[in-house]
Amino acid sequence: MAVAKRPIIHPVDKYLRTERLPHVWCPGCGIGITLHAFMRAVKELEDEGRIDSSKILFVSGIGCTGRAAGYVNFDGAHTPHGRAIPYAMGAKLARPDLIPVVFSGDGDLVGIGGNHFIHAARRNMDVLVILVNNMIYALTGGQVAPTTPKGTYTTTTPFGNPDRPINAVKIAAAAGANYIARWAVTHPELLKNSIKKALPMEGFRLIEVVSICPEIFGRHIGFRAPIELYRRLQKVVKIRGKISPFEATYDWEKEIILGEFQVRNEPGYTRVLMEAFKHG
Amino acid sequence: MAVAKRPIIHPVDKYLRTERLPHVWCPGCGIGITLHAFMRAVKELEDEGRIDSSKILFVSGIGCTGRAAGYVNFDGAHTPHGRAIPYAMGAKLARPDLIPVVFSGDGDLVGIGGNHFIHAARRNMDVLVILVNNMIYALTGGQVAPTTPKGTYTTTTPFGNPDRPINAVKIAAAAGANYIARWAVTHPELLKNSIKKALPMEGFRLIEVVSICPEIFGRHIGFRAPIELYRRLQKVVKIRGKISPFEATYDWEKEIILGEFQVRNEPGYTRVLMEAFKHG
Amino acid sequence: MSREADIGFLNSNHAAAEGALTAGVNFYAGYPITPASDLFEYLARKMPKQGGVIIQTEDEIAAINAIIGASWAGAKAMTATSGPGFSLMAESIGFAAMVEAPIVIIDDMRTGPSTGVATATGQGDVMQARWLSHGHYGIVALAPFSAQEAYDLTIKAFNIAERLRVPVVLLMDYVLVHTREKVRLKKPPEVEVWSRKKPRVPPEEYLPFKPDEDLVPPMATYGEGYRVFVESLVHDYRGYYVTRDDVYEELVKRLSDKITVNKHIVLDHVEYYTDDAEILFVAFGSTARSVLSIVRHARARGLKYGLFRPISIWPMDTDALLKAAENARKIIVVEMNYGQLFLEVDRVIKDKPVYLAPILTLDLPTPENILEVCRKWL
Amino acid sequence: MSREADIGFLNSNHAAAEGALTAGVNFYAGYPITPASDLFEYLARKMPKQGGVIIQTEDEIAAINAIIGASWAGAKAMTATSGPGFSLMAESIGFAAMVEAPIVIIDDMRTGPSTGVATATGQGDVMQARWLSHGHYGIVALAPFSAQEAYDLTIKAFNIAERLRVPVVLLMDYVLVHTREKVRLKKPPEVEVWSRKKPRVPPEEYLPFKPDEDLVPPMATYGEGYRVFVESLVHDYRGYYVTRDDVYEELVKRLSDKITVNKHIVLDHVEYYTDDAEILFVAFGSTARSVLSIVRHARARGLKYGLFRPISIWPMDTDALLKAAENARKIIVVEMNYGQLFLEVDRVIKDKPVYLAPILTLDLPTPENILEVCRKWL
Amino acid sequence: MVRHEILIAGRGGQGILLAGYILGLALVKSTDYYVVHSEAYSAETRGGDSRSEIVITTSEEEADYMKVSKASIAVFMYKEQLLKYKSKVSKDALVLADSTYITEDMLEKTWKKLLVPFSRIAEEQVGSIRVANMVMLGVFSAVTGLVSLDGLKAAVKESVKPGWIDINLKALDVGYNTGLKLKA
Amino acid sequence: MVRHEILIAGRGGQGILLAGYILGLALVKSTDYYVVHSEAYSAETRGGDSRSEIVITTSEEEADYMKVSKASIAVFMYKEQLLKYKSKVSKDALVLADSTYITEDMLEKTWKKLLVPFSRIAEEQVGSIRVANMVMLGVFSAVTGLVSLDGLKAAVKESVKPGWIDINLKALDVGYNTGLKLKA
Amino acid sequence: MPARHYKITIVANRCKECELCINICPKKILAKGDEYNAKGFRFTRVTRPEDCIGCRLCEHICPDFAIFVEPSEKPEEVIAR
Amino acid sequence: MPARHYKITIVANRCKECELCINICPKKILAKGDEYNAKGFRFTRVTRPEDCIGCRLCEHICPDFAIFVEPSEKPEEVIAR
Ligand SMILES: Cc1ncc(C[n+]2csc(CCOP(=O)(O)OP(=O)(O)O)c2C)c(N)n1
Ligand SMILES: Cc1ncc(C[n+]2csc(CCOP(=O)(O)OP(=O)(O)O)c2C)c(N)n1
Ligand code: SF4
Ligand code: SF4
Ligand code: SF4
Ligand code: SF4
Ligand code: SF4
Ligand code: SF4
Ligand SMILES: [Mg+2]
Ligand SMILES: [Mg+2]
Repeated sequence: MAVAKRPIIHPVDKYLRTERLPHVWCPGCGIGITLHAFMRAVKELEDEGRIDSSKILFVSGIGCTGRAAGYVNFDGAHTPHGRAIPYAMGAKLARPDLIPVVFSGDGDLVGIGGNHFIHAARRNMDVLVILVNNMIYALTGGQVAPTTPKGTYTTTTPFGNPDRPINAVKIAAAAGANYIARWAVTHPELLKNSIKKALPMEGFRLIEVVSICPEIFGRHIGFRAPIELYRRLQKVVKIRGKISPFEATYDWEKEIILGEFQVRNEPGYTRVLMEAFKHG
Repeated sequence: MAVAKRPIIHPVDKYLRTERLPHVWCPGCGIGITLHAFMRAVKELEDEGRIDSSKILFVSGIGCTGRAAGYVNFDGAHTPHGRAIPYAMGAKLARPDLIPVVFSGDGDLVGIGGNHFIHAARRNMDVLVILVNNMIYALTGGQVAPTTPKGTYTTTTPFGNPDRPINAVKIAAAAGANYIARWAVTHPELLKNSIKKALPMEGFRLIEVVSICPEIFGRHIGFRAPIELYRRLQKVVKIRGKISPFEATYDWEKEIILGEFQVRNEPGYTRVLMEAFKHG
Repeated sequence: MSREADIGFLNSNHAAAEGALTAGVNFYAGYPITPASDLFEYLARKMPKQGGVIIQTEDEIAAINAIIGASWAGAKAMTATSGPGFSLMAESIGFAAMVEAPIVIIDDMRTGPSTGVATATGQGDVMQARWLSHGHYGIVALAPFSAQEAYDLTIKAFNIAERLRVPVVLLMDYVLVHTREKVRLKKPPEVEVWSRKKPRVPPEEYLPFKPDEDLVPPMATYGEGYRVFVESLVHDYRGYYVTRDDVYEELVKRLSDKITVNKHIVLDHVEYYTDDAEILFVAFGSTARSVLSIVRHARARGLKYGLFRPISIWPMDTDALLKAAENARKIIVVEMNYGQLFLEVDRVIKDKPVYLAPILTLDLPTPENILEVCRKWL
Repeated sequence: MSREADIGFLNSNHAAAEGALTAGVNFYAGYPITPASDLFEYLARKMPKQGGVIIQTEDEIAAINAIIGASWAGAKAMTATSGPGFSLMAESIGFAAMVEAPIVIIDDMRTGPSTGVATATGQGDVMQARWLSHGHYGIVALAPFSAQEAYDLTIKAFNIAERLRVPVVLLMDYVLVHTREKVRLKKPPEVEVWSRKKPRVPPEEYLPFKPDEDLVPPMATYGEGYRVFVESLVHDYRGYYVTRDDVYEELVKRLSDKITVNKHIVLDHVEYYTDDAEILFVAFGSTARSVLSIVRHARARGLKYGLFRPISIWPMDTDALLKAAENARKIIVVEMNYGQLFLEVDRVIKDKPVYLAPILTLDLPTPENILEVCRKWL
Repeated sequence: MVRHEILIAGRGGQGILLAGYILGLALVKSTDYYVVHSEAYSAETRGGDSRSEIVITTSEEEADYMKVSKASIAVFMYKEQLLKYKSKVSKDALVLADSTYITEDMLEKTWKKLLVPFSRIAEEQVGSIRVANMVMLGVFSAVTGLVSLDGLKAAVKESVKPGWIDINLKALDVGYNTGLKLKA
Repeated sequence: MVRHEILIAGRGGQGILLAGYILGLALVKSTDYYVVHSEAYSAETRGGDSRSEIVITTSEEEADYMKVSKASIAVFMYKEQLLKYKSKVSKDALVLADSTYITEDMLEKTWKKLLVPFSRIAEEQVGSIRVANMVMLGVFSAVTGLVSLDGLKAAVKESVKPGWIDINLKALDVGYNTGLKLKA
Repeated sequence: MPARHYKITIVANRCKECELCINICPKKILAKGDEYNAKGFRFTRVTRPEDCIGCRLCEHICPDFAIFVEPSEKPEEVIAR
Repeated sequence: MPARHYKITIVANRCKECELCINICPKKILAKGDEYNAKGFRFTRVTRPEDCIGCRLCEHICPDFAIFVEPSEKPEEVIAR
């Protein structure tokens, strides 16, 4: 098998395995918007000489979002469902010059993978987690996610979701993350800026991205066209400056607060560990 | 094998499988103090006609604390490490008249079992979780726990624990528990009262009990005699009324705040689910 | 019930779900995974209306533990998953075996290993179904080859689980669960529905792990005053942890032996043209249908081919296999993996060659696909 | 190095830890569990001083994934656990096999199933070691029977993992890891230490999953410009997900075949008095030592007993076994479970009876314990 | 002994799976045939391939191999899938093709061909292109006689969402009448 | 061919495992014997049984069965364990017993018996009952000659925490001298 | 600096006809195309490139890396494949 | 109500000599015993039952269900096994 040539057209193409495009995501899927913002952040950082993209380790779990790892032209992995964080942690600790990014879905990261999420945050593990929250288990066809609004009819909750949705921002804060923000695909530029800020930091950084899944979640709630769901999302998100992560409401019916909720600079786990070992 | 007779001497003996006493716990172990408080709470509630102890389901995971399930004369189970909560959930939902109590260790509940913990809290699952926090993996001989104070020398952190400890109260609050309190074995009467209050409630209830493990944790930090560790604990705990769970500091060097941090009455998951199904 | 009403046009997921309902399932906990989600979703619509409880948990580990807890609370409990989720259940399937909780686990096999191909078929979990958990314990695995069998065997799975107090695995595959067929739904008394034995003595006299003669102990239910303690450690008849050789040996042997001594309610297989077969194929699940096609066409051409199709995979009816193989010159095991059922067949058949025909296609192999691999032995 | 300095008095956990250090381990992630914690603790004191990284994770699933990630980041990575933790690793051991990450997993077997007896011994994870994950993949398992072998075989385990890019399991048991013995520690060149093949082409030309003739692809390291993508789905030479039959078949066969074609670096066993043995015992691990005692005492009395002790359990050297069994009238497999290694021996030996001697004691069986079970065949 | 192998192929969104299901259900409920309907789709690329394979036999045993090896009847609703799957169709098969997207020259000479603009008919005569599948089934019923129009209608009523039943029934009628005319 | 099986038993806290380890280490480092030391304790009841089993052979092969089947030398530090494990001791074994807790009548007639108040000596002559195990090893060395006093001392230095080395060495000396006197 | 113009590039084979760019463009100059790409989607076209203000909202919203906007000498639409 | 006395019961075979009760008693009337129980622990004894104020701190702190206090006609120590 010969190595395929990789067409370069779009400004971020050099960071993409373009020979694999178009990607699998449905028309209007917010994962693409999020990944795009990430690419632009990396490009700007590298153009500014602030990052070396050959050190980026881009790890995903399983899900629609998880497919991202296969499209980006970084070192990376498509790990078992829910396990992206420990995989990235192992790689980072074994090779501290890596810049680990975990890019995965809500079900993957705070559903099945929730325990790794809180413990990585607790340790202040050096990883930027980009949580693409489309409020549903999309790849598997529309089952309830931990982020699904209460009452929603999904394929596994045909009588309405009885669970209250998780607020990943609060959980990360309770566990002790260094950086916590929530954005939405309605604000790709703010999202990119946030990624630009968080990527070079150390410690645990969470950026939750409220996304749109027109194909499945949109269908469930009756907003099938991408732009309809997009407008619906626009209506509910509010940007708020300087509020505590514990006040960052996540309520699809009332409001979903966007913003940067925590910016700390506690030393990252890798450094702490190496220090401890040095004095050992 | 004949059914052994069960000697009844002590006031709470009718709730104990007394033929198995003395239990395995070391002299001065705080698990016994905690279990004792639980027993007294049950006794008082049953004496007051507020509870039927034959409906209690007492589930533990694996650990020193986990052994509790084998001593109590209730329905119960000693489940795989970390899985007490989902086991109890299954039983409760299958048989809603049960009163599930999960009594287990810090490693079991917020180490390996952390994801079940946050999701049960998020669903407001009907279970009273008594988390016996001895700040160590005791049964396995003294490895670092998620609750171990930073810097502590343990068998797996011979150069000092690099991790920041988890604050289970904050995590439970971020996830949405109905009732949240933290007590310590230094205050068995307050602990008992809290259990008495929480046991008949619905939804997810967490009572964290800061315990003493003189045999292992005490040895690690140089407080080997039960009373020494007990006095050390007395020094650091402070009872505070009416503060937010997010302010309930957990810091072995500075202060560990005790108290009741959240008392809500949101409907329990069993009821919510049954309602949803009824209208389905 | 009219003729129409009891005929369904169902895939094997739906058929298994209907089988579970017929068997009296009233608790389901699961986590979505292709291709098992479909079964979950089918039951999610039906169970609540019949008073059952069905929930989606945070992962498969929670699901399996929830059904074990529910089982002890008196429910007929089940879950369904596929390879990755089945693997996650490994530890707690051993727990279920140890505490003798009747549960049914459906494993819709897809292409592995690891994430593999979620939307393609495979039969790679055969050995896993028997051996995925640590330590030694007994387990039953059944494999249907049609939607009708998915229905019938799910009922059988519940019956075995309840009667022997063992976890029972139903091994289905991606092709079966994406194929609809005519299914005749049944009702008692046409179909037998069993429930676990309950204690026949008052709580004071009850020893929860003391077996009857059939090696199966009667099972109390939580909340009914028996104050029963379910212990994952090695335990005596009371359920108490003891570290005595005799107790351990008796317990661990019993966990396996209760299946052996009651094998008449477990063993199951079908033979096609085996009487005088010179070439005996062994195959199961959807693959067996392609093999059956080969055999039928061969017979039409006068070739003495036969097929032995195990339905109970663990344990397999090895006596019947030996008998079916009596006249055969060669045995060919056809399976969609790289040699698993083959190992057991090869072990049992001592006196003639046993060949493995591994079929590693993503879709159901055609008879031609299979013949291509087998040609060298025919 | 003085004679004293390179002699240790170590249990098999410590010996394995020393073996790992000799082999160059520089990443360890683990979760405490009896009786494996001891190994972790030993390394926790030693590794940081030698520039290695060792961490305790929130569970075994995190541990196994961390070592796979570390392995791809260039580390020689390992973990150690016991049954319950091993079970939890099931899914991700298949992942390691699929993405061909060299890793070593030590399973200190204790009494099972489920929580069993944490402080007692067993050999119940033999089949599990081979089959715990879904789908079909290859894996290697080695079983030492002394501290010296624990040391030597851990080095071998790393070498196999690195050379074949497979997960390698070291099956030890509770008795071994609680018993100290004289161990001679070695250094290169006395002992061979291998590392994975690295790419021999620049990043633009590198195909991360294109095998060499030995079926093993060279392995890039994260962070060195190869921009390598590690895919748990079925993938082509680039690591890209494709759903083509030919790609799937080639990949899945290769994951197993690379062990078979390189079996000369894997297969290992020891024979005792097999030349003219009429009764051939097969046993491994600490149990084999008790059996060896039987055999030696029998020989002293003129009885023609022999012992075949597999060291590589998966794959086992079946040719050697057949040869060793040539003169035997009977084969007796002695193991501390209810029949696991037995199944493989029984499969391989076609022409004479193979008996299972299941030893279900909590402590190491004495020769007398074993003889008692075997008496009927002697 | 009878074994009909029917292949219906098109692209995602054309209702190929539903058509197969309705056909299968109608056969199961209104005939004595044994029926196997397998679905195949590339979950990977939404809007990609979609395939229904239906095997019809007189007895369960005969339905051994569950899929289509050589279709005796084939329906192609889109050109890409025609090209992809035509090798699965036997030389002398009856082939229905949606002439909205497929031209005669794309079809094999040896086939018994029937080109009908299912999609255009659905759009123009029934009011929605989404029921092209039902137009096709109506034609299928009239042309093959394997299943009755009533059988198909009963199956639609049993399985289609209430709001969609009428238009589907109408499409069946339109297709059936078109089919009758073609046969005549 | 030589195979010595040594059993040391007592209750948790008496340093049984350490005694076995020091003895084994000393043998490994200062002799050519092959040595196997296995630990056994009831993790369940802290302060319960504790047992060291040491097998000494001239070659590795001879150390096949790793544990003690019939001890040729046994040491009992507490009465409960004496009663529990005396069946593991051969008829003609050399048996050392801590006479602080054990009286002669508890011992088998056939044994070569040596009653020494290890614990009392440790408390009174060394200053801590916790080094009774080392007093015992000193006696053991003097009486059996299997291992030298220097070998034991080197082993103690290699493995005991710095602050504890001196008192352990002293205990060894005291024990050794006691042993010499008994032998004389 | 003189007022600039913009070149809008459509990577035709990547576009999935989601219409987000069309809806988001403040100048409403993007429209659904007539031509089908390799995957059967009618890729976006630019109606009045000269009205483009270079805000790049279209570029940033595009989930498919299928449209981008660059300053240019003259207003321009480019179709790349 | 007249001043009451208390009966203090020690369940001898359960006591593990942890001394928590001894330390916690505000009246300092509990002490380490001399007698060994079945497990080899010297169980707690009561030195001056008449000084007991019935606060039950000893009972509640005991991890072993080995001591309890009841109102009684006369001050009393009871050893149960
Ligand atoms: C262990 C395991 N369980 C279940 C699955 C099936 N599965 C694949 S993706 C997924 C959830 C996807 O949801 P999310 O993480 O939110 O990603 P999305 O598809 O919504 O982007 C599930 C349950 C799996 N692959 N592995
Ligand atoms: C899957 C699994 N991993 C590890 C273990 C070993 N193990 C038993 S208890 C325990 C931790 C105990 O700590 P904690 O929950 O805090 O209880 P404690 O003993 O401190 O009361 C561990 C790791 C196990 N039994 N199962
Ligand atoms: S299903 Fe939803 S999340 Fe998945 S690709 Fe389609 S739109 Fe995106
Ligand atoms: S080890 Fe610690 S927690 Fe365990 S019983 Fe002893 S004192 Fe209690
Ligand atoms: S850059 Fe702005 S104005 Fe120009 S086409 Fe894009 S969205 Fe419209
Ligand atoms: S946003 Fe991108 S994919 Fe969507 S229509 Fe515009 S160019 Fe096409
Ligand atoms: S009740 Fe109070 S005063 Fe009386 S013995 Fe107990 S602690 Fe002391
Ligand atoms: S607190 Fe209980 S166990 Fe401890 S000394 Fe007092 S009576 Fe004994
Ligand atoms: Mg999602
Ligand atoms: Mg603990």
